[in-house]
Amino acid sequence: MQFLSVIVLPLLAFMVAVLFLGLSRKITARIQRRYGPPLYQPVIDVVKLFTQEENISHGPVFDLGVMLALGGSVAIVLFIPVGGMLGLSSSGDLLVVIYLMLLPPLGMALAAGASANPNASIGVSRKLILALAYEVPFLLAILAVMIYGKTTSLMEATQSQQSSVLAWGLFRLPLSALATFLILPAMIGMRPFDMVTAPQEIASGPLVEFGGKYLAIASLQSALHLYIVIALFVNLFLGGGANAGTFLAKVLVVFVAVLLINAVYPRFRMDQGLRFCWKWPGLLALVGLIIAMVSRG
Amino acid sequence: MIEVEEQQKNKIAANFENGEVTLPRKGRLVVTISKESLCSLLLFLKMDGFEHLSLISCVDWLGEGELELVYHLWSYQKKIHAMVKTRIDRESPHFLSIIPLFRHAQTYEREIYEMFGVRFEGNRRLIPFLLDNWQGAPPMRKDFDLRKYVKEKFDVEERAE
Amino acid sequence: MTRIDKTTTAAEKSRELEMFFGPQHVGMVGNFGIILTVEGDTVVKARANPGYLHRGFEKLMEYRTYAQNFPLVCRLNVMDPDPNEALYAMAVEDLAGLEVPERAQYIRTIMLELSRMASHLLWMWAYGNMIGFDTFAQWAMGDREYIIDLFETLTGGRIYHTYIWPGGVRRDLPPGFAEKTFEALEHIETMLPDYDNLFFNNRIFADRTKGIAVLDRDEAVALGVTGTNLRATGSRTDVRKDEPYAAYADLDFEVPTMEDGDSYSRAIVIRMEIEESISLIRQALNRIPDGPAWRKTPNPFKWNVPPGETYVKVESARGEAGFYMVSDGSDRPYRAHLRSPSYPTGIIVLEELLKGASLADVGHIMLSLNIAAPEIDR
Amino acid sequence: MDRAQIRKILKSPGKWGQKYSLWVVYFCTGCGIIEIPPVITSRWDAERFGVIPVATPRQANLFLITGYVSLKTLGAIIRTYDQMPDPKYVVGFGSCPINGGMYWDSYNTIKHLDKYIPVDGWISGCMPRPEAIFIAVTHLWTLIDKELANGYKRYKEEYPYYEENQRQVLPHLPKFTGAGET
Repeated sequence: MQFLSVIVLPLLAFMVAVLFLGLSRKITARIQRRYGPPLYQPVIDVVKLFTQEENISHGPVFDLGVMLALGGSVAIVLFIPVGGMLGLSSSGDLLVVIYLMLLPPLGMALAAGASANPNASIGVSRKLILALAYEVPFLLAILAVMIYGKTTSLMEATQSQQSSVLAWGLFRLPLSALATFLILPAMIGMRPFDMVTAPQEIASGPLVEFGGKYLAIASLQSALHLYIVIALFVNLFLGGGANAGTFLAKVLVVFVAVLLINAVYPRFRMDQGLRFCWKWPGLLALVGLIIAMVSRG
Repeated sequence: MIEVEEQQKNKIAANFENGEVTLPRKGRLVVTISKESLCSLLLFLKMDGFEHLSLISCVDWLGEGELELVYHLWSYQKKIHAMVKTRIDRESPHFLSIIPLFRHAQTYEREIYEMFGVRFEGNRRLIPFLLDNWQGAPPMRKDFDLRKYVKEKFDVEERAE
Repeated sequence: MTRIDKTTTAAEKSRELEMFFGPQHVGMVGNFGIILTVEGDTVVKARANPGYLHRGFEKLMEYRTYAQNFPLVCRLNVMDPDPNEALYAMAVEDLAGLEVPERAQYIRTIMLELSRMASHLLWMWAYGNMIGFDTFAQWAMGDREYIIDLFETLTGGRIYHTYIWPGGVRRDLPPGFAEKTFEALEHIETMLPDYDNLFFNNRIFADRTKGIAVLDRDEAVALGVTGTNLRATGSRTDVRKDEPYAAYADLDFEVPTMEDGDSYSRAIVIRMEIEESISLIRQALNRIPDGPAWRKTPNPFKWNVPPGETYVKVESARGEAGFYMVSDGSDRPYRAHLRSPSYPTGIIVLEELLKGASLADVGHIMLSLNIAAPEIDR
Repeated sequence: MDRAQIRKILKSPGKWGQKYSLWVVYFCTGCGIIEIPPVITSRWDAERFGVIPVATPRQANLFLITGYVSLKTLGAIIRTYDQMPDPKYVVGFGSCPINGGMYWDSYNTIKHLDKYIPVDGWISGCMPRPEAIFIAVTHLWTLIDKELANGYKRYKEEYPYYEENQRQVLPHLPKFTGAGET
């Protein structure tokens, strides 16, 4: 069973991720009073990107960096339980996930650095600063979950919430859940925190020199990342899911909520984003952590 | 009706003897002056409320062998538009820059330098502006034959005018 | 001491990046370029790089007859074409001594205000895009289509109209135009509160733009700034009030101003002008007199305008647009020179304001000045 | 999608992708750019056709030359075109790229765009209406299906011709502008 889920989980994640891309374009279009592209438009895009030929090469580091990012994301997917499917998750996997989540940005940073474009290097520095901004509340919130559940296993943290709705992390640790929800756009890179890829400022930032199959891999990776972040949120605070169906339904709800925020806010400047992340989610997560520590003695 | 304009005319005439002032219509004032006293007239006008420099134009009078510089000033209080005109030599045209009086004259002078070849002393930014690697005569001069140039440069077919 | 200074400057130099902001850049509106010297996230130096749209307008006008110039002049500025038509028509009328019928003056006013609104809504699209607010941008662009449809009803063209003609306008208002205009205005008016809630009252918008790129009144005048940018510094100047043309002398309107002169004030002034334009068009449509909409002009093939020179000006969406024309009595203009409002703001003011700005703000500073590249390059 | 269509897609997925996913370079080359915002926004919504604007030429495969092309812009256009990955398509928008249009005797705009870069299709008019862009897009689909939109191949094969023309109007162009420039 576990062997099978190692194959099924990444496939499922890819499918959901591509569906998310299509859905996000369709929903955004409807908010903007447009009809929008067909739901399978991302598939067409990715197919097209894979068949395009670049006329130049950016060197081996560029190729490796992109693969590292995608590989890192696939590795994280294996550790995230979807309903009953557990993948590789075992005790201590929450720590593994936290560390693995550093891999994709690192890979993108390597590739963007190798592309030698000033826009890309500014984008990478913004990405790192933004990571600094959201890592603090995120780690505090995860610490609260770990202390409250007395576990470092994502699987156990999820399963302990499945007894009833009130057992969800959202109701047990409301402040930590709120803090994590507030930084979700920053982790995904959606507005108001899309300054990393801001096309109007730095011409899509790290992706500026990406074309053809590199862009295809990069967009798949970013879609996977979107799925990972939301799935992690669902697992930590919304009780995961008894089966894959309920789990994916919850993921979809959170995704649409993030998308609506994306549609009605402009973009922060870098320093404002940093200040916001540390001020509100940071404070909430800290208080949440203290509450968790007090309630568990 | 045009009292303010008349007052202004008398004021200029009293201070600048070689200036020839006309009032073509309401709100317009045209001063023709020699190039030596132009800068002092501009300073005088600026002190007198004409603080907005709208435009600097240049007109190429080919038959007379002269280039005419036209400075357009506007006074927000008096609501008068003054055109100060002077003529300079067409062969090796050069004139004083008025950047100390109006800072944004820099751009207009840059354009006139590029389009008419007038060198403004004191403007340090006479670098290519609108044209890219232009070779040949300044294009806005009257002796620049547009259609001949276009035919040679772009190989276009003969076309009825 | 000198040696230490040298090393620091060398070290600083090595951290500076030269970036080309445009012409191929999403943050760029129009074909324009800025060469930025960036250190970290801060702009150290900015140089405007115009000329991508230069097509030698003034030279072309000298080679065309007065009638042939009409289709040309509206193409001076694609975002706001009608003020240029009005300028040229007014200059020719001034030189040739043509009288314009009262009805034509009113139709011109309606046309110019519609053009201003279309330009401002396009600006809202660009500004929303720049600050990362696609929803707002898309809505504004969708509403601009209502005005474009009015243009199409009136003139047959969506973008270029060639409508304002010397001696009047090209044709009278078509039947049902007033009703259609009132409907469109009502729609846009009902949308304005939505825009306010969505964008202009948005906390992030205010945070990002307040106190950015401040220009005070004296400096603005010294740099030749006009129009909305000057009104955002508290100066109540408007060519429509100072030197009324068309039918503006007969209509009541306020000139909206803001005090601070920053990016936020400039945006709010543009927002308020839309309301003012709506009221102006309503008044003009209600008070429009009967009579002819044009006066007969001489045979355009043999139209020799008397010699002379003139400078006319109108308030375009961006500020004072002026037209200097010299005629030598032949059938073509001897010299035509356009004063475009974007000319000072796009070059020297932009360079000043970008100094020390954050890289993230470059786009919206440029847009808050409402620069139109085709006007600069001509 | 019916069965015949699916069979066609499976036979050549690349063609399917290239047809229905045309990404346009965001480059305002002339006044025609004024009709691009309506086309990509709520009234016409080009995203239905898979047409979206993208930030950099590396990601794009369709280049709309919107309006007149001045000499300075031509240099930027050539550079942008070289950066786009294959296959790439160029559509001239408006009268000016076709024959100079209104600016047929201007000293600073080029008259025939296809002398400098290969063009796959034209949209005539000044301004063309937004619908014309959709007609052009659907027409381009037909061309891609029949493998007639091969301007990028022509550019590689007849590069000396294009280079000579480019050099005639832009003598200062850097030497290696063809495929391979980084």
